[in-house]
Order: sequence, then structure tokens, then C-alpha cells
Amino acid sequence: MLIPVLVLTALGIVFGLGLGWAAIRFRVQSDPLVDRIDALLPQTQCGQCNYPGCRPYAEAISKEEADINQCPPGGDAGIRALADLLGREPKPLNPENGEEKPKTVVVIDEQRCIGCTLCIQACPVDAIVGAAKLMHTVIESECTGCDLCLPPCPVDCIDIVEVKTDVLCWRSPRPSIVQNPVTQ
Amino acid sequence: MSRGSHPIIRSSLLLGAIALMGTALLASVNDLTRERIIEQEKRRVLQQLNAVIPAASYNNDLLGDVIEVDDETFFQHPAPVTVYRARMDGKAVAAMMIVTAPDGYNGDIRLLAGIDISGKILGVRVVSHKETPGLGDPIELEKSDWVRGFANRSLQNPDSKGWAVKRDGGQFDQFTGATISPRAVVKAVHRALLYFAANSQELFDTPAKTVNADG
Amino acid sequence: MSQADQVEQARQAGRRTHHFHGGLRLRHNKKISCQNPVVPPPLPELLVVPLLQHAGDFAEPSVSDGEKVLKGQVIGQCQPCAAIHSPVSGVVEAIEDRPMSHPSGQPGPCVVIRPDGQEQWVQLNPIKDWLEASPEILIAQIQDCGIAGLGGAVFPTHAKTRDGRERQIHTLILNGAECEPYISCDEMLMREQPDKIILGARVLRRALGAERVIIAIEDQMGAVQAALTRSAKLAECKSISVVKVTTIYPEGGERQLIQVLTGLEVPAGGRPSDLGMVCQNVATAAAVADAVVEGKPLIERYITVTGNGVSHPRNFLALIGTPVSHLVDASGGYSNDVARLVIGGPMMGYPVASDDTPVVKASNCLLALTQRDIVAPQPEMPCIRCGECARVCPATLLPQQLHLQIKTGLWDQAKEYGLSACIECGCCDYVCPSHIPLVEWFRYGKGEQRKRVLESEAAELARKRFEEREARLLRVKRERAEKMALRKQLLKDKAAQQDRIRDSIARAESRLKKAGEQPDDA
Amino acid sequence: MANGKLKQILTDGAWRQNTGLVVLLGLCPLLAVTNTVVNGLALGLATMLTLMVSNLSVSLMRGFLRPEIRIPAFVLIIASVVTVIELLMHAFFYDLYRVLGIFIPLIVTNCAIIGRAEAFASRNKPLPSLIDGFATGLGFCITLVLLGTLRELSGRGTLFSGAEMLLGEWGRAITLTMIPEHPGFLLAMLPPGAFFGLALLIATRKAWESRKTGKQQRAASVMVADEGPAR
Amino acid sequence: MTRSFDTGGAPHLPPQTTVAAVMLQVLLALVPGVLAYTWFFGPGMLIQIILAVVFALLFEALMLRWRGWPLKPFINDYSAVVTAVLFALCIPPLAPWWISCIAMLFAIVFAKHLYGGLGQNVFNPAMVGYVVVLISFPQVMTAWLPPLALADYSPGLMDSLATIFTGQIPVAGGWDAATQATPLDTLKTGVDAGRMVPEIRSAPIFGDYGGLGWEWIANWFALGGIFLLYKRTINWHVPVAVIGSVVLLSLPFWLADPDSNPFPLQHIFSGALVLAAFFIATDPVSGCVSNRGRLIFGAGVGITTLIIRRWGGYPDGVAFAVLLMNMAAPLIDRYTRPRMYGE
Amino acid sequence: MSEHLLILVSTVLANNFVLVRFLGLCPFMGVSNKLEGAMGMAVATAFVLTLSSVSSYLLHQYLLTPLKLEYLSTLSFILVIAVTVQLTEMFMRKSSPVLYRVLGIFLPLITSNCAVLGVALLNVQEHHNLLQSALYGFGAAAGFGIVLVLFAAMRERLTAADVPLPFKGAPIGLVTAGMMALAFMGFKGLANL
Ligand SMILES: Cc1cc2nc3c(=O)[nH]c(=O)nc-3n(C[C@H](O)[C@H](O)[C@H](O)COP(=O)(O)O)c2cc1C
Ligand SMILES: Cc1cc2nc3c(=O)[nH]c(=O)nc-3n(C[C@H](O)[C@H](O)[C@H](O)COP(=O)(O)O)c2cc1C
Ligand SMILES: Cc1cc2nc3c(=O)[nH]c(=O)nc-3n(C[C@H](O)[C@H](O)[C@H](O)COP(=O)(O)O)c2cc1C
Ligand SMILES: Cc1cc2nc3c(=O)[nH]c(=O)nc-3n(C[C@H](O)[C@H](O)[C@H](O)CO)c2cc1C
Ligand code: SF4
Ligand code: SF4
Ligand code: SF4
Ligand code: SF4
Ligand code: FES
Repeated sequence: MLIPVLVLTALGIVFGLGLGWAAIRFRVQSDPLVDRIDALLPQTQCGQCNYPGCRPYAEAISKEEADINQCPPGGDAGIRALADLLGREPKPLNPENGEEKPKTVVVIDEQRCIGCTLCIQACPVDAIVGAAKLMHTVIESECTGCDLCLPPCPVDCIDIVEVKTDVLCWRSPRPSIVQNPVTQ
Repeated sequence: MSRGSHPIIRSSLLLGAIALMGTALLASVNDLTRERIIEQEKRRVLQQLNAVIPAASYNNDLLGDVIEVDDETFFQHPAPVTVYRARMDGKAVAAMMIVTAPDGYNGDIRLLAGIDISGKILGVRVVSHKETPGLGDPIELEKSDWVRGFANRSLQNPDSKGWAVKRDGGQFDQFTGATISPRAVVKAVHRALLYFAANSQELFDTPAKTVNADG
Repeated sequence: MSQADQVEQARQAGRRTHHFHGGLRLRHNKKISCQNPVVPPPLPELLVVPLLQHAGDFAEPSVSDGEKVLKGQVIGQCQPCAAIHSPVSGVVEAIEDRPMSHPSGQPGPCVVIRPDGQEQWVQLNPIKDWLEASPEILIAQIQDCGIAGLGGAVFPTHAKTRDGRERQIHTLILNGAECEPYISCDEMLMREQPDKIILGARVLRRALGAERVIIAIEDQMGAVQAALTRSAKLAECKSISVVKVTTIYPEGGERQLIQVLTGLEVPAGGRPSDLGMVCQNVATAAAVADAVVEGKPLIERYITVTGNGVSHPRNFLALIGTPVSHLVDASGGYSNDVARLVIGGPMMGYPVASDDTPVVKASNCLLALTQRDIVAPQPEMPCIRCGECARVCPATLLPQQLHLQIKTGLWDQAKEYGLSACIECGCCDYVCPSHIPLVEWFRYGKGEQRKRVLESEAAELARKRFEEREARLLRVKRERAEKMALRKQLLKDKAAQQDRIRDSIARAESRLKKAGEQPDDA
Repeated sequence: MANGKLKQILTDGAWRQNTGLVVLLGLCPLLAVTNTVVNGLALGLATMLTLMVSNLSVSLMRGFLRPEIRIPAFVLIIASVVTVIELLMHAFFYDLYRVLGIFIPLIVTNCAIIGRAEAFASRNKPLPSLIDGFATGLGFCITLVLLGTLRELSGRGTLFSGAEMLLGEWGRAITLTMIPEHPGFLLAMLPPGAFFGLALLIATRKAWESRKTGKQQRAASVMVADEGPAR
Repeated sequence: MTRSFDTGGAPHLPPQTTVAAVMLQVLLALVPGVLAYTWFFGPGMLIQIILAVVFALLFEALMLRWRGWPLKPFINDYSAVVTAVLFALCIPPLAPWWISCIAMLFAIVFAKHLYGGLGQNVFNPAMVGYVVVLISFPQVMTAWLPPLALADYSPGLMDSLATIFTGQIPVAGGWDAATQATPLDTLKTGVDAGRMVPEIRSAPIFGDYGGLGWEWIANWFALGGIFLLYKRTINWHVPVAVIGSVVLLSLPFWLADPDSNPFPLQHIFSGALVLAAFFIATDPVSGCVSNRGRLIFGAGVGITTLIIRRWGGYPDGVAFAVLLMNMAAPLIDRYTRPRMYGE
Repeated sequence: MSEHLLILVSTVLANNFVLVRFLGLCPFMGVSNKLEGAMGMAVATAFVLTLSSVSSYLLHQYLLTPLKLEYLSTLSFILVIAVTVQLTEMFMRKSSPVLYRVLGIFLPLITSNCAVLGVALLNVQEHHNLLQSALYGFGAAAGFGIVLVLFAAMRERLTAADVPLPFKGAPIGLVTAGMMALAFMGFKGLANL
């Protein structure tokens, strides 16, 4: 009776010491998972996921605090990419967070703008330039279309426009279903 | 105590404590069950043996009265043959031989053959085999009664020509689609009989030797 | 093979022909459109000249509504790419969105011109002494005349030439292989205007600084070789050779042609100039000759109107901007059972929904097909991995795998499997027993890949700016906090000082009091 | 404890987060011992017992355990419990012990057990933990029995064969021959049959669940199908 | 005049071939072998083919219905028929009717439609069906009658029908009397029992190279295979690799010890090796896509077959070898992408 | 020699740990969605399994048996395994950060892989000696790794397949595993060389 107790207790203590030492000696540093999740998010920084930007959302996902279906700009493709990365089943976008929309940008109606700078403060990517009391402009190539600048504008001078699609940025469509009797 | 090592020591002590409790529990349960476990192990072997030889027909400690014989050329297999000897009041009654048939379809077939002192078979059981399920496995008692057909046979019944499957001109049935497995069993039992006939004296006279009871 | 060996082998181009992987032997179907000499069709009532005809951006219109234009006058400017010229003299009726012969079928800005029938040319500036002129001048002339590759890709010729010059090419290949069934415009051109092609070849050779010129033609092109050789001899040009290559689709693709001529492969992601070669279409060469020697801009081209869907298939020398319906009328109209109208050949061409699209620089063929030619659309079945597609793929890709990867969105794998190396020749599509529209998938996949690159660039930019902003806000906040703390500290200090003052005052007072009391007590 | 929460724990463990069918843990015993109902049931009960005891003890100790030794401590606790069960089975259910063999000690590595200890017991009070252990064990047990039924029935046409190992001699009586003259479908008893059987169970469960939550699921399926062939 | 035209995709040429045509070609190529088979083993085989085809189409239709797919294009693609015929060629001609039923259930439902149907299965459906019944019903699956030339009993059409549907064989002594071990089985058990190959081979059931009759059947299958090669329905890589690897691997064994190892030709002309080399291992769906991959795949099939024949528990390992290589095919594909143009 | 070969053939093919003996199924199903991951898992498992097989053998042979504490084998083996895994992790992190980045995430999963404890227990059951234990552990891991990698490659192909909805994901994975087991039935009898 005594021997087994002694033996295993000794084992336990030794292992405990070892593991405790290991845990302190090799604490896990920054989580590369967050980077990889963040890389899959569209970086619109719109906050529709209920986090203040894409990176915080990525952190929340990696801690399993947020589900993977909360980013409307990323849409189904984004969710699938996340599901793939995390080895989960894809699921439809959570409608509470919004819905997937075509990409837009905003323009400021320069006639009506009073130069209040409120939109500049709201823009998460510094895509609006202008100084106080002077007319503001959106740098189209940097606008992510997050629409965060709309609510603060006191004179509603910011309009959403769809990103121009002309022949130049035309892409071949996904081969259609119609030809395929299999699916009719 | 430095700031870093304090929790380490604490957690290792805690782990030790858990180990201590666990082991204490285990040790006591082990104490409680040890006897019964040994008992059970014995009972299983006995059960197997008793399927061949009725418990009433002997009164020695069957499991303690064991020898192993090695005759690779005769048995055509390197594995030693274990022989349990049944005695009634010290008088030899029967021998249970665990022999191996080397020529099964998928390798060895281990058999228990009980032979009484007159050379008559008390019974045969397959201990382990790898024959194709559904084809060669009717040699098991669970699958068919075929193996009961050995009871009461002896070297004279049938004669040595008859100790073969029917397809080879003998007296034992083969199975539909499978001749190899029954052939192997018949041959092995026959060999056991021959060996017993030739060596029965020594078989009973050799002093016992403890072997692993595990079949 | 070492670099030097490769260059050496490339210099041997045309000595003997080699093979490329895969390819198809297709029914030729060219004879029907080669019976008659090439003529210009009657002048159409309206010409519609799209402002997007080259690889690159839209041209800026340089004329306005109602303006009168002369034949050959620049009507669209596009800096890095080539200019667009008026094909006739007449009046600009409108500048508006019209169908413009684009695979998308989408309309785009076009200059609509009503010809006045005068055929009045703008002042032309030929380079008469082109043999003396510097290559830069030649290249500039090519650019001013709006020459672009007429072999299909309409890549601006001046850019290609300049690049070739810079990269020290030794061989100019003139591509007369015209491998697609039905199309015969290059063949007719080589038959009828061999001198012009040879002239163009000499100009281009000079502009490029190439040592020699190989004109590659199909071995089924009857008299063409003799005609070209004779013209070359007349021009006393020894550096031009005419090579026949086996007729097997798509030996006209520049990479395949180079493989046939040299046995070498253009490196993946590279260009022919990596092997010291440049490939131009024969019609491009003819256009260059016109441009340099006569000063004429590119306003017309040979086009084949053919197929069972038209009554009299033939070739035309059509003005850019001529509506294709006009060409069909000129070749006797449609047959009754016409079903599909294709711009380009049967393998690589794209169908158009209506015939009011114009001829553009890229249009080499108008193919009118009947129901019989195309058979009812076949049901698409799942891929059975039979490998036919891989067997015929001239780029030695695995189309079935690419198809699957695109379908499932495995973009990284698709890239690894060489999606971008697909030349969209359609061989795989043609042989697929499951009738999978493979090329459509590959075009979609390429577009999607392009989009993904753009998106990830945009996302990267947004991420960077977001992070910068966060950092800035943080810094501002910290600075503000520090300032606050400082101020607080100051306030506190002040308060403490005041406390101390108050204390000492109180102490003083109490002392005073005491002192005051003492005298009282005393 | 509120009734609702209790119910929640029970349904979660036994059905919604069923270890074998949903979380896909503890697959080895699930596939290895389910050639008959009785084997499955026996191992299921043993696992259930282990889960309950380990959950309870972990919950009781949850205050003391530092993160770095949490897992080793759980493992120790579980291993002790399992060994006790093994010893008891060796002594009192000898035939079962032989049939289940190495899969009794392997209960230790059934990830579901550590999983529950980590995810539930180390964060909850003893009673809910005990119930959670019971529910999870029950879910596992149900799966084992279902798969056992499927395989035994299709493989030999019987049910509860070998019940005497669990219940003693009178158990022989409850062995049911459901399909007399069953020719024996060996595949069901062999490894491939185990995999196929579990696949069918999970697919059936999925189909059932998706019928229940029809609309939401259909949306998901549209999304998934979009990935599939052009259609 | 504006007209509107249809805008189907390129290429704008009539399609060259269809899936159904490919499958029909395979079926056509099987005809000589099937006829030879009937010649040597009686009409049972034809009945088995019909049975298997009926069950295969039945399950195919059921699955298509369940999945909401149109029946017509998929029933008409004949792929299920190919599966069924290839399966039927592997089983004893007098096997009971339900063998086909169970095998086709596993082949068509499990191995094919659960994976998404035509073209998407990872495993060869016919071989899955065969292996399932082989391991489940070994007794039935090893009940081969000897070729007609050796048989005391040669069943006619009606007898075969009766046997297949009742399971009773009209022979005194029942199945035991009528059936006989196949050449490969005889060889295997003989070698295991320590007998010499030449001695074993002197049994009447052996022919010049393989089994009596079997070798001729194999020849006719090879003829069909060559037709497929000529038609470019299959590539040479797989058949050459299968047969080549068997020869190369068995030759040294035979040279070293001709008494306990059969001559390479013996290996090739017994069992299902030729059939497999031309018709089964060449299944495009479950095989490899690149030529290099096909060579590896074929060699794998050959080598694994030999290993199983020589050391394993089954007299012929072709079916298992094909399934094992099916397993490896996706991995092989990953590592045998051909060099692309300019790379 | 041939006896050792036999152990390898048996553990890798005829009695493959995953497909025939049903050990290590959770990581088999769980870490097989991506080929790279599967390869990492295979390598990491091979290492740990061999190591822990040997160390648990030593523990059993030189500590438990002499003290007649065989009933503690499960308990002590699992401890040994946990520590082996931890030490491997530490060692790898220290000596090869690159390797650690690739394999690190799989290491903790190995502790709860039945195959590891299974090998330790089977070593005892089958009375292996030191070399045999090592081979047995390595063979088991090789068998596990091979089928895992093959399985992962197949599952990657399956992502493109049009699997009926209820069978998407785990069920078709299990069907595939069943098919693999079916194919491995062909190796039956191979271990009786
Ligand atoms: C896969 C397979 C497994 C077999 N397994 C066995 C077996 O386990 N036992 C046996 O006696 N015969 C087995 N056989 C059958 C033998 O190979 C041989 O055909 C038979 O024993 C000859 O018997 P017969 O002469 O009665 O036909 C098996 C055959 C095959 C194809
Ligand atoms: C400097 C230079 C740059 C080129 N860049 C491109 C390019 O970006 N994209 C392109 O499609 N072709 C480019 N080309 C032209 C190709 O080499 C090739 O001639 C052209 O794509 C037409 O080939 P194709 O009709 O066979 O597709 C370039 C050529 C030169 C000389
Ligand atoms: C599949 C394919 C087929 C082609 N066939 C021809 C052809 O028959 N004739 C031709 O001039 N260019 C053909 N091209 C275009 C050539 O690759 C190349 O772009 C052209 O010869 C370059 O000349 P250009 O810049 O003068 O157009 C083909 C391209 C591809 C991808
Ligand atoms: C050359 C060739 C060989 C084939 N071999 C098989 C085969 O061995 N087994 C089978 O089930 N189907 C075979 N098929 C048919 C078809 O590919 C098969 O049913 C698919 O696996 C079903 O998706 C073959 C088809 C062709 C063209
Ligand atoms: S919802 Fe907006 S902020 Fe959130 S992750 Fe998506 S794009 Fe970024
Ligand atoms: S400009 Fe407005 S919409 Fe665009 S990124 Fe900034 S805040 Fe978002
Ligand atoms: S030709 Fe069609 S069916 Fe054949 S492999 Fe290629 S894509 Fe698949
Ligand atoms: S279209 Fe692309 S993939 Fe198809 S054959 Fe041509 S180059 Fe190859
Ligand atoms: S139960 Fe065996 S690995 Fe999880």
C-alpha cells in the first residue's frame, strides 16, 4: 500500500514541477491565428460585426468569443474562408449584422459641405481630406465604403455611390446554370 | 521563495496530492479485487477445460498439473504443446493438449484436445484461429457443431485412413467451399492422438511445471 | 539548357519545325471564303467607331458632336496606347454608348460618323525615307497611326516594338499561320498584298533592330509561300524567310508558334522577347507598311465573312466602324437557318446577340453559323476525369483540375496549377465529352483572380491606414492624457502649495493666537 | 437549479452536442466495441460512470487548479477512476472485461471526458457538473447502443446477444432473434461496417435536424450548394 | 435589320463526343471477353450481367430521384452499366441473385452517389461492390464451377437461371461436388502447403500459362483493351504499368525459386489481372489525372496485387489493389502535376 | 529480422491501427481536412508515439513490474505520455522553432490520441521487449500517418464533390474511412508471413 502511494505521488510531484516550469518558461506569445484571421477579413472597418474594426473582430474570433458569420462585407465567401481556416462548417451570414451589398464608396457633395470635420473623425481609414471650415473630399481609392461617415454629417451631404463598373473592369461571369439541364 | 517558483511548487504539490489520492483509492480497490481477479482468471481456463472434461471425473488441481512438450518435427509447429493432466486420486484420467495446426487457410489454428487415458477423445475445441469468417470459421463451436464430431473418436475409430476430410477420402465432413480449415483441424487432432498413444506414460510422469495459465 | 544554348537555339529558328504538346486537327473550312478577290463593301450609311479598341484604357474623344471630320483624322487619343482615326470623311453624329464588339456584349462610348462620300483624306505624313529614319521615328509613326496587333490581342504595336528594341531581339516572327478554321483574311492578304507585307516586315525589322524575319504560314496555304518569297526577292531582302508549319490548331498562338519554330518554350510568365523574338501578325506588318511608307493610319482591315449562315462567304477590306450587318448584306445576306453570329473564329471567337456591332481593329472574322453547325446545346455532365482535355492542352495544363479548383474556389491551387498560363484556345473545351464550358470557367477564374489581387491590395491599404490611424489616435490620446496628468500634477502642486501656505498661515495664526493669549495670560 | 437549465444540460449533452454524432469525439470505442448492443451498452455505462465521477471531482477541485496543471490533474483523476472501473469489471464482469479488452483503459483518452472536465466541470458547481456528466455519458451511451443495434441487427439478425455477460445467466433469455435464418452479413461486423454505420447515423441525424430547422438550414444549404457544381 | 442570335459559349463547333459514347465504347470493348467467358463457363455470366445492370440502374434511378436530379441524362450515360458489367465479370457465374443486389447497393449508392455521383467518386464502384460481397459472403463468392471442358456438370440457360434464383444446384452432392477451387486458389493453397509450383500446375485446371480457359478469356479482354487504346479511350500508361510491374516484380522471384513462385505469365493470365489492367485500373474517375500519376497508379496496382497474391490472405488481390490505389490517387495527383508550358 | 518486419507489416498494413484496430480515430477524423495539417500530425505522432512507447515500456519493465504495481499501468502510462508530449514540445520549441511552428499545434492533441495509450497497453499485453516496443510504436504511428495523409488528400478532393447534403462533412468522411478499411481488408493474412 505504501509503495504505490509513494511512487505515484513522487511521479506526480516531479511531473507537476516539470510542467509548471515549462508553463512559465515557455509562455505562448502573440497568437499568429489572429493575423491569419485578420488577413481574411475585408478590412472595410465598418464595425457591422459589432467590433470596432476588423482586427478586433479577428481577435474575438480567435478567442471564440465571436462567431464567424458576422461580417457582411466579407459575405459568404469570407465566411467560407474563415470556416476553412478554422476547420468549422460554414454557415449563413447572421442577418443581425447586416447583409452583403455590392461595393460602394461615398462622395461628398462639395456644394453642401460646411467643413465641420465630423466625417473626418468618423472615417476609420483616413480617406477624407479637408481642413476645418473648408470643403472636404473623399479619396475614392482609399474609401472602403464603410458608411461610418454618414451619420455624423450634420447636413447630409455625403452620398453613397456604387463603384463604377464599365467594360474595362468587366470580368467573365461564372458559367451559368442555364445551360445545365442537370440542375433545372 | 522567489516569485517565479512559488506557484510551481504549489501546483506540483497539488498534482502530487491528487496522485496520492488517486493511488490510495486504486491501491485499496486493487486490494479488494485482487483475489477475485485471480480467481476469475483461473475459472476461465478451467471453464474451457471443463467443456471437454467433466469436473466430476478428476479431483486434482488441473491448472497446477501442467507440462509443456516440445516436438517440432512431430507437431510440425515450433510452439510448445501445453498438456494439462487430469487425475482422479492420483491416477491418470485424461490429458488436455493444446496443439497448433500450422496449415489453416490463414495461419495457425490452436486447438484444445482432451484425450482420456484409453486414447479416446473426450472433446475438441478451437482456442483461436484466423480462418475466413463465413468460410472457415464453422470450426468454432459457436458457429457450428462440427467440432463435436470428434468426441469418442480414437485412433481405431476411424482407422488412420479415415482420419481425413471426406474430400480426401476420410470420414470427416468438410464445409461448403472450405476444405482447408477442417483438414487442418482433423490432421492436428490426429497428430495429438498419435502423440498421446506413443508417449502417454511420460506425459503423466513428468513432474508438473507452472506455466502461464493464459490460453 | 544554358541561357547561351537557348539563345543559340532560338537563332536557329525555322531551320526545322518542331512540335508542341496537344493541339487539334480541325476541319479547315477556309476554302469557302477564298473563292473571290477581296473587295471593299459599299460605303455604309453610318459608321460606329468604338473608343475602346486596344488593350488598355478608353480613348478620349478629340472631336465633338456635329463636327466635320476627314478620313484619317484622329478622333480618339489615348496616350500610352494607340490613337483612333476616322475611317471616312463625314460628320460626327453623336458620341454615345453603343454596342462595341466586346466579349462582354456591353455597350461603350463610340463615335458615330455619317460619311459624306467625299473620301477626303486628312494631310498624311509618310516617312518616305524610312530606310534612313531612326527607329524612334518609325515607332512614333506607328503609334500616331494607331497600329495595334491585328492577330487578336490588339496590343499596341509601338509598345511591343519599343520593348523589343530595348530587349535586343534578333528575330521577328510574322505570324501568318491563321490556325482557326473558317478564317482566311490573313491568307487572302498574303495572297493579294505580299509586297506590302514584305515592306512592313522590313520596316518592323528596322524599327526593332532584328537580324531577320521569319514569316510562318500554314502548310495548306497553297500559293502563299511562292508569292511571299517572290516579293522578298523583289525587295532584295535576304533576311526574310518563309517557313511552312504543320496545320494543327493552335499553332498560330505565339507561344506555340515559337515552340514549333525553335523547339523552345517561352518561359512561364515571360514574353517571347525573353528568347530574343517578337511575334507580329502579318496584317499588322501590312498596316505598318501603310503607316510608315504612305502615312495612312489604321482605318480598315481584312475581315472574313463566312459560315453556312451567309449566302456568299468572302473576305472584305472593311472600314473600322462598319456594322457587321452591312457586311452580311454585302455578302448576300443570311441564309434562312442562321442561328449564331460569332466575332472571330469558331474556337476563340465570342458570340454576339445582335448584328449591329461594328468592325473593330480586332475583328478578323465574322462567322455566321446555322443550327446544323453547332448542334443543339449539349447537356453539361460532371467531369469524368477522362483526361482528354489535358491531352490536347497546348499549354500542358490539367484543365480538369483547374476547372475543379475554380469551381470550389481553391485559388491558390489554381494559381499553382497554372491558370494564368492558359491561352484560352478552347481545345480542352472542344474535346470534353462532358461538354463542360471549360474556357468560360477559365476566363471567369482569371477575372476572379485579378479581382482577388485588387481586393487584397485594397484591403492591405485599408488595413495599413486603419492601423496608422489607430496608432495616431492612441498617440494623441496618450499625449492628451500626459498633458492632462501634467496639468493635474501642476494643479495638485498648486493645491499642495496652497495647503502648505494655508498651513503655515494657520500655524502662524495659532502662534499669533498663542502669542496673543500669552500676553493675556501673562 | 432552475428546471430549464437542467433540461438544457440534459438535451445538450444527450442530443445537441452528442459526443459521438456531433462533436465526433470518442470515436474509437464507438466504432470498436459496437458489434453488438450489449458490448456497446457496457462500455457506454462504464464511460458514463467515469464521466460522472470525473466531472464531480473536477468540479469539486475547480478552485485549486492552476491552468498549467489543469490538464494533467484531469488526466490523473480520470485515469484513477477508469482504473477502478477496470479493476471492478475484471473482478465482477469478467467476460465483458475480456470482450472490451483494451477499450476499458482507453476510456482515459476519450477526448469527450477531458473535454467535459475542461469545458463544463471546471467552471460549474458540483451538481450541474454531475448532471452534465450523466447527460454526456447518456448521449454517448445512446450512440453506442444505436450503432450496436444497427450493426448487430444487420450483421446477424439478433439483438442483445451476449446479454449474459452483463446481466448474468438469466440475460441469455433476453437475446432476441429478430430475423431468423439471417444469413449473416459480415460486413456489418467488420471495420468497414462500423464506419458505414456511424456515417448513416450521423447523416440521419443531420437530415432530421435540418428538417426540424427547415428554413435556416435551407439557407445554409443554398450557400453550400453554391460551392458545388454550377447549378 | 436587327436580329438576335443565340450566344452559346465557345467553341462554336459541334461537340466531338459524349460521356455516353465513351462508356459505350468501353462496353463494346468488353464484348469479346464476355463472349469468351460464356464459351468457357456457360450462360450464367450473361444472366449475372443482366441482373447487375438491372440493379445498378434501379439504384441509380432511386438515387437520382432522391437527389432531385434529372433521370434521363444520367441513366443514359451508361456509366452505371459499365460498373455493373465489370462487377458481374468478377463474380462466380452461378452466384445467387441477391449478390448483385447487395453489391450494386454498395457500388451505386455508397461508392458513387454518396460522393456526388458520376465522375466524383473516389473509389471504383465496381470494385467496392465486389469487395463488399467478397468479404461478406466468402462462401458464395468462392463457389466457382470449373470451366466447361473439365466439368462433369455444365449448366444450360435454364439450369443457371434456376440455380441463381433458388440457390440450389441440381447436382448430386450439391455445391461441394460441383465447385472447385480456382487456379489461383489452388496455386496459393498448394504453395502454402509446401508443394512445388510445377507439381501444382500439372492439375488439369491449369492451361498453358494461366488457368484453363481463363487465359483465353484474358486474351480476349486484352483484345478489347487494345481496341480502347486504339480509340484513345484509355491511355497506355495504366495497362503497361500494371502488367509491366507484375512481370518485373515476379520475374526475380521466379528466377530465384521457380518451384515456389509462378512464372510471370502465369500471374498475368490468371485471375482478373488483364481485365483490371485494361478496364478497371483505367477507370478515369477513380484514377490519376497525369501520365506520370497513371504510371505510378498502375505500378501500384500491379505490385499490390502481387503482394496480396504472394503473402496475403486472398488468392487474387486485384480488387483490393485497385481500391488501395484509389485511396492513394488524390495524393499521387498532388505530387505529379505535369510540367506546364514554359515552366 | 523477419519477426521485426512482421511487426511493422502488421501494424502498418494488416492490423492498421486506425482502420482495423480502431485506435486514434479522433485525430484521424479531426486533422484530415488539409493535407499540410495531416502531414504535420503524422510526423508529430510518429515521433511522440515511438518515444512514449519506449518510455512506457521502460517504466513498466523496471518500475511497475518489479514493484508488482501492474494495476497502475494505465495511470502511469498516461502520465508518461503527457510528459513526453510536453517535453517534445519544449524541446522542439527550443531546438527548432521552424518545426515547432509547423507541428506545435498538433502536439497537445496527441495526448488524447487513443493510439498512444493503446500502444503502451498493447506492448504490455503482447509481452514486447524494448526493440519490439519501439518498432511497434513506430509501426503504429507509420500506419496512422500513412492513412491520415491519404485520407486528407482524399478529403481535399471531396471538398469539390457534390455530396448529398446530409452526408457532407463528417458522414462522407466516415464513408471514405469505411472504404479505406474495406481496401485494407485486402492485407488480411499478410502478417502470417
Ligand atoms: C478469400 C478466400 C478465403 C478463404 N478462406 C478459407 C478458409 O478460411 N478456410 C478454408 O477452408 N477455405 C477457405 N477458402 C477456400 C479455399 O481457398 C479453397 O477454395 C477451398 O478450401 C477448397 O475447398 P473445396 O475443395 O471444398 O472447394 C477461401 C477462399 C478464398 C477465396
Ligand atoms: C513591352 C510589352 C509588354 C507587354 N505586356 C503585355 C501585357 O501586359 N499583357 C498582354 O496580354 N500582353 C502583353 N504584351 C504582348 C504579348 O507579348 C503578346 O504579344 C500579346 O499578349 C498578344 O499575344 P496573344 O494574341 O498570343 O495573346 C506585351 C508585349 C510587350 C512588347
Ligand atoms: C490560341 C491562339 C491562336 C492564335 N492564332 C493566331 C493566328 O492564327 N494568327 C495570328 O496572327 N495570331 C494568332 N494568335 C495571336 C498570337 O498569339 C499573337 O498574339 C499574334 O500573332 C501577335 O501578333 P499581333 O500583335 O500583330 O497581333 C493566336 C493566339 C492564340 C492564343
Ligand atoms: C475506361 C473506363 C474504365 C472504367 N472502369 C470502371 C470500373 O472499373 N469500375 C466502375 O465502376 N466504372 C468504371 N467505368 C465507368 C465510370 O467511369 C464509373 O462508373 C464512374 O466511376 C462512376 O462515377 C469506367 C469507364 C471508363 C471510360
Ligand atoms: S464587419 Fe466591417 S469591421 Fe467587421 S470585420 Fe467585416 S469589414 Fe471589418
Ligand atoms: S469616406 Fe466614409 S465610407 Fe469611405 S471609408 Fe471613410 S468613413 Fe468609410
Ligand atoms: S475532357 Fe472534360 S470530362 Fe474529360 S477530364 Fe477534361 S474536363 Fe473532365
Ligand atoms: S483553353 Fe487553356 S486549358 Fe484549355 S486547352 Fe487551351 S490552354 Fe489548355
Ligand atoms: S477516442 Fe480514440 S482518439 Fe479519440
